[in-house]
Amino acid sequence: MLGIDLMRDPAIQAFRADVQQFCATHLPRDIRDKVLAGQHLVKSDYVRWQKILFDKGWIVGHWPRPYGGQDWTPLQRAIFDDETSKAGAPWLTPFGVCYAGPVIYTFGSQAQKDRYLPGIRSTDTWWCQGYSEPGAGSDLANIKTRAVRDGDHYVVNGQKTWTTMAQWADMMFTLVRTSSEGKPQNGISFLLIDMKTPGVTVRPIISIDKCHHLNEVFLDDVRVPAENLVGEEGRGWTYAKFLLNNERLLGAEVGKSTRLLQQLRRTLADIRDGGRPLSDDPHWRRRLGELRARLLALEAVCNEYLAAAEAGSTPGLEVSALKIMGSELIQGITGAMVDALAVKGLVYQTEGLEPGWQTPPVGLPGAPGMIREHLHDRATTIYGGANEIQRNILAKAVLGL
Amino acid sequence: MLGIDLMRDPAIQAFRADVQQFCATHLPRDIRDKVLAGQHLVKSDYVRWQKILFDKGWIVGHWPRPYGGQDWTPLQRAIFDDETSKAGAPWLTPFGVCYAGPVIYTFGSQAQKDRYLPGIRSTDTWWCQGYSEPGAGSDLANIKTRAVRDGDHYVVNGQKTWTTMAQWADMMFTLVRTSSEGKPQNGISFLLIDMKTPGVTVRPIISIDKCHHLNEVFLDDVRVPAENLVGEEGRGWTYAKFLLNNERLLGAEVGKSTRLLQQLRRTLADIRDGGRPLSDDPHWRRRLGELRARLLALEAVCNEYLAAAEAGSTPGLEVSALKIMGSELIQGITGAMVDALAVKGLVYQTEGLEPGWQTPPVGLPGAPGMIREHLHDRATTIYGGANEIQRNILAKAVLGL
Amino acid sequence: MSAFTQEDRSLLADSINRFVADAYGPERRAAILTSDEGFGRAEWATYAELGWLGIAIAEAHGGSGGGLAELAVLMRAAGHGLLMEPLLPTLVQAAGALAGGGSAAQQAEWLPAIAEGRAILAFAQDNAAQDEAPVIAEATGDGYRLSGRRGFVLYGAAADRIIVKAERAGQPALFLLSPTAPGVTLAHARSIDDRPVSDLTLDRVQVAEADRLPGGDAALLERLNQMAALAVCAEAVGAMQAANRLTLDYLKTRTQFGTSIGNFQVLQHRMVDMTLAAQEAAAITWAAIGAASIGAAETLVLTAAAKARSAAAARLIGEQSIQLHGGIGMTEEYVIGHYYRRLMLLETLFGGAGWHLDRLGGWTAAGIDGEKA
Amino acid sequence: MSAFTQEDRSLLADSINRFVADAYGPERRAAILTSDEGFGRAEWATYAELGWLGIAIAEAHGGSGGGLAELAVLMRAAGHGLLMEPLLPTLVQAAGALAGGGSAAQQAEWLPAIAEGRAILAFAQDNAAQDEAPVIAEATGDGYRLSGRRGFVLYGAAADRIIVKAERAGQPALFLLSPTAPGVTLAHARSIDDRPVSDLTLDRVQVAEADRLPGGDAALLERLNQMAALAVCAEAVGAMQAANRLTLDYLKTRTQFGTSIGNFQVLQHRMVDMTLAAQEAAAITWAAIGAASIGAAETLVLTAAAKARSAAAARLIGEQSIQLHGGIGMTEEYVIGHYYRRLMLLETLFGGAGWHLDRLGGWTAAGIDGEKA
Repeated sequence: MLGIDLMRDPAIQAFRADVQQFCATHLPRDIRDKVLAGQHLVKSDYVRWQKILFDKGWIVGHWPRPYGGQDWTPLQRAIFDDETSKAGAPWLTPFGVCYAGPVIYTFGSQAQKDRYLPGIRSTDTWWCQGYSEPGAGSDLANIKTRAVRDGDHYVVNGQKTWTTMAQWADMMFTLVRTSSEGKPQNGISFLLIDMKTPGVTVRPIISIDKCHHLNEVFLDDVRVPAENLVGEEGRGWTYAKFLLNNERLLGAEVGKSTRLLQQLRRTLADIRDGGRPLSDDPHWRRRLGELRARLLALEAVCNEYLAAAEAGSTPGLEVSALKIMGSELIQGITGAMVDALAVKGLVYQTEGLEPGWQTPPVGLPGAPGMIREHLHDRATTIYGGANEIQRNILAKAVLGL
Repeated sequence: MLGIDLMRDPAIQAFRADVQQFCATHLPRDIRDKVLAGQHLVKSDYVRWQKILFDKGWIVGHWPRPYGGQDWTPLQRAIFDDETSKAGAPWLTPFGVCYAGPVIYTFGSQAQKDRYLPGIRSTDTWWCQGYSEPGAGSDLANIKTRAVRDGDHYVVNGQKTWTTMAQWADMMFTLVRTSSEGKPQNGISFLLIDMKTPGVTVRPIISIDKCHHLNEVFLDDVRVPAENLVGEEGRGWTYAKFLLNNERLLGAEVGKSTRLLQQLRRTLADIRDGGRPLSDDPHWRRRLGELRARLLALEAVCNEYLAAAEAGSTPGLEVSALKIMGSELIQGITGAMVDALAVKGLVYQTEGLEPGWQTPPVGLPGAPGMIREHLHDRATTIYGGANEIQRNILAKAVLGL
Repeated sequence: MSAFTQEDRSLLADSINRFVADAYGPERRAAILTSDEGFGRAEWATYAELGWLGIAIAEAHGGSGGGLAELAVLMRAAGHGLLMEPLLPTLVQAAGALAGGGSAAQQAEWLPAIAEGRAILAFAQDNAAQDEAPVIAEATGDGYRLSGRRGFVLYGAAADRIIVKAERAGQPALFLLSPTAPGVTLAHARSIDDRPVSDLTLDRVQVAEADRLPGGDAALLERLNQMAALAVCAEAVGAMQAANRLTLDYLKTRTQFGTSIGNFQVLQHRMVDMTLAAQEAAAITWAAIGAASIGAAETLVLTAAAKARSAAAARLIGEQSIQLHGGIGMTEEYVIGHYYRRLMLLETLFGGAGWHLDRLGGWTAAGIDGEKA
Repeated sequence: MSAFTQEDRSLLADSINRFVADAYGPERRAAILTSDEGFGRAEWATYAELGWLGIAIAEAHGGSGGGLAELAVLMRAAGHGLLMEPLLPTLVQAAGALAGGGSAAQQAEWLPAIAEGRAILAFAQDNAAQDEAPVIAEATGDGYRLSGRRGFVLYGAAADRIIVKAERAGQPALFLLSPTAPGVTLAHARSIDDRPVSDLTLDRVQVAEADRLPGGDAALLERLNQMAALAVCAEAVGAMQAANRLTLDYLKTRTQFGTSIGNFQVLQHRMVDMTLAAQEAAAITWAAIGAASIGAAETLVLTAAAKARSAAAARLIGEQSIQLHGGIGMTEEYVIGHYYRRLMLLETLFGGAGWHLDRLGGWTAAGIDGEKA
């Protein structure tokens, strides 16, 4: 079935309408307003929304029923993701429900399932991801953080970096090196670390948008119970790749781009140059058309992949294609936003990112949120495997070069 | 001295004015009209113009005085090249006066100088360049054409390709392999071959513009007198690199781009869409501005290099930078031309390339010449070392990567 | 709705691809290019026999009752194989105009003739969507007198009839015109991709009322242009996929500097971008065709996006497939340059990227952006 | 003509670069960024001592008699070292306005004060070159009453005087305004590159005739904007060269997959393109400044080209220097993001690329394209 036909399936349309309706009635307005304005969200904002989804049974809709999920297909999951994004819901922080949870219920022990899955579902436990290291960014197989077995504990030493929201985290799942024999990938294990363990230090990294999303996590003689090893020693790389595949159809971020494009459209209508709104200018009009065309095309590509996935096909390489197209489109949209703002001068009043803030803004209303989004999104072509790496993967795996 | 100041030097301005004046009075109008219309030139067109320049003493102005030149500086030579191009003069076919001549007077024997230089100066001998081979395009060091010494002759076997204007040539200078020992570059020699020698076969290559510029040259047991070896055996690669350096400041083709941009400007004024000339359309206006800005910037870069050359500096790597910028600009301009024509439909009436042709055209007047130019100029980023190779060279030699 | 299933379309695609591989090779194609007519009469007869020419013609008129989706399968194969025959004007434009706006008599006369390969029809309107030099149809007692000029009439030289867009009482109208009628002058040439193309001049040409398409109004023309734009996108997708395939093969086999040039990372990434571009163009093209086939509201928006994105992809792939081939890509003997020229033409037909982006941008700015729900 | 030789300018450049290397390192700069004023008062005093602030002020007013070429040397160094001080509004715009259009009394009061570092001046006009929300200057008995709003007044918070562009009897005029005058409101924030910037509101502010710049007409404004655009180009050239240097060093030292990332061909070619872009921007900027310095006819055309090309280069280099650095490039602690934000701002000041290209394209279309001879 073609993607476009699949989208017309009545059951699919009904599901989409359900999600839209739920967002319209249950997404707290204060949270939505912050998201749409690009303002700072605090931990409790995320938790509040995720608990609302938990109550509805949707936060882990993509999990299997035995673990509390709804057995959503990739298509349902994509629709859920897109529609919540479009509605202005916060980012569904994936570290628990998308990463730690599936690894634990797929590869973990019964004790691990019993202990961790409830807190993941309810967002009572906040997770973060300890993968990257200063010397292992694109080259993740090169991780150096060592975990040495000492009785019924591992003693962990090393440093993780770019750890998103670690400042709020109760738990971190990590890739650690348990062996330096053989291929680098084979010495890596998957270990769960309680952030309150002595020896764990979190240091903030302020990014170029002046915000604190990222952290360094230092691990100095951290004693982790051996029972926190997930699956087998030396199989951590396999579990990490399983996750990657699991997430393969979400990288396009169609929902986010849709929301940002709406924001761009409003911005072009609001900003005047020479007395007329920018959206009347032929160059802006063409640029808006170009971005819209790219978004429609990206959506069409996603739909084809989703249709293939519904038909049971798992080529597994869409993740790279969608990551490239999706991230470059987001940068195209946020780049257009700041170009529009620039007509009046690029004022970056970071106080404007705080929701309580009341003073009339200097510069254009809404500018801080858009500038923050633009600066932050320079990272979309870097994180999760830089786009250069994604192109290497496609050249090798798809083109056979 | 800054390039822009140098250009204001009265002696330089006077020289430029001389060239312009000479073109205005001595460039035959029929030849100029063909060039400006992008029509086919025949051999006699080139010869006629080159003889006019010979009579003026300018065809080898850049040669040293002892060989009949005028000791032009690189700046004078660049001005001469630019202004003749702008005036609509034919391409100054470089194979004799720029390539064969300088190699012969620099590295050749007295007998070779006596024999070949007069015909080169007067264009009574037409030369072509036998460098590329089917397996040695970008990788020129890989040439396979073998010259085996046999008494007082070399016996040459192999195949040359992309040989421009070989169909008109009396002589070909070639790179041939005289040894397969050591580094591939060290086994290459520089040999002059009379095209009338038995065993030389020229086969036309029609290019995508439907024209015959290029040829394959087959060499089957061609017996070349040993006295036709220039310089030393095994030093051919050095001579070829000497030539490259010699030509290093002309690769930008500022004159040609200037002429093409004028043609684009006229075309945009002539073609109407929705009743108004394309040059009134904001998108076309911006695109024209963009091309003009690139041309002005390229000219400024050239002027800086020329000022450095006048001051005695020879960094030697400009050739790659100017080749990249110049070729990509030419493609930008000719691409805009066909996009303008496309508004009315891309009719490629190749009969319109023949100057005698009188029938009213199908499609837009002037279209065949512009389409031919566009198609032909797809090669500018390929020939003379593809732009990818030029970027490799710059990465290594300038950036130290 | 089409009488074809998705499986039928796959079978159709297979059969066309097989024909191209078996019977439309480089030698045959070269012979067709240098022939007087510039396309294959024998091939046209074969297409009729194989049922392709009636694929989107109603069963009542001797066709098999398909629609745009089936035409798109055919056009994609035409792009893949660089077919030279007049599929676009005859099957998409003329048959579309007759089916959508022709009288019963016109349909009965011409649709079976098209399906059976007995008639070739051309279509004459401005290339750009805005009609700045209209042909004027002046009413006479029993018909019309047509005067004016039309450029870029594809396959005008071979046409049994030319459907001409004209202005009648300030409104667009369509007329079936015999190219041999008094006052009709055709000047012939070739398009950049070697197709026969003509300038058409009408000097007080007498046309009967019976030769006007009664339903040939502005709405039909908009629909026809949309169909034709999507057919062209499908043809471009086929050409891009073929050009990418050739270029990838070349990267794997050509060696320089002692290695296959496909080992150079810069060329790898460029080939990746070409592949993604073709994939994107294909996806949005099929989405738009799917919407158009059921008359969905978002067809307009999707068509503009499809034409714009396939034009952008065509430019990238056309230019870079020559660049990656190097010198050999510049030769007329090798086929990649033919793909380049075909893609150049397809880019421009029925509105270039800019024209469609301007429309799409206008809709988006106005909030009419075909957003689902 | 400038009192400086090319050699003088080299010496000046050396001295500035030495200062930046010695005294404007990351720690000092971080302290300045978090200070209340957002720039270094101590540094400003040093610049005065070193003679930089008077570099383009006439000797009669305590300067050293240079011009745009010398300012450009200073601005390039400011870009290279990411200086935070108000060089652009005080030295280029305000001093330029006073020298070109001020009364003898205004010049005598303010030019020496600028040269000696005693006064900081800001300049308030629309950022975009078209003035859509003019400040209106209504004549009163002995002066004017100014009302209106101006956005994006760089260093408005620190200014001893703000030169305000206003409309007087339908013509542009310039006024020296005290920020403490009744009716003046300034709202402060930071620009994207951390500079202090203010919105200025004027509510029936009384200004004396003596505070109007008698020569502050449209021609002067055009010349000032041109000078300022070129000063900004020079600053961007410095920032681009520094960003390229940092990025190249990073490519050589960062290892991944067991090799220096500078060995990857894709990154090599991108670094080449960044280098060529900076080279092109520098060449056209110096050419335009050379032309402007002698008042040559082609200054207009060259300035538009310089601003457009340096904007294009700034975007490529800014974005790609973050991309090539990867994660570290996204951190506020590392300096490359500061170059990115500085370049973002410089791109937009005194007309973005589009605005200049539209002008240039218009001149080219009209045949007024500054073609020499």
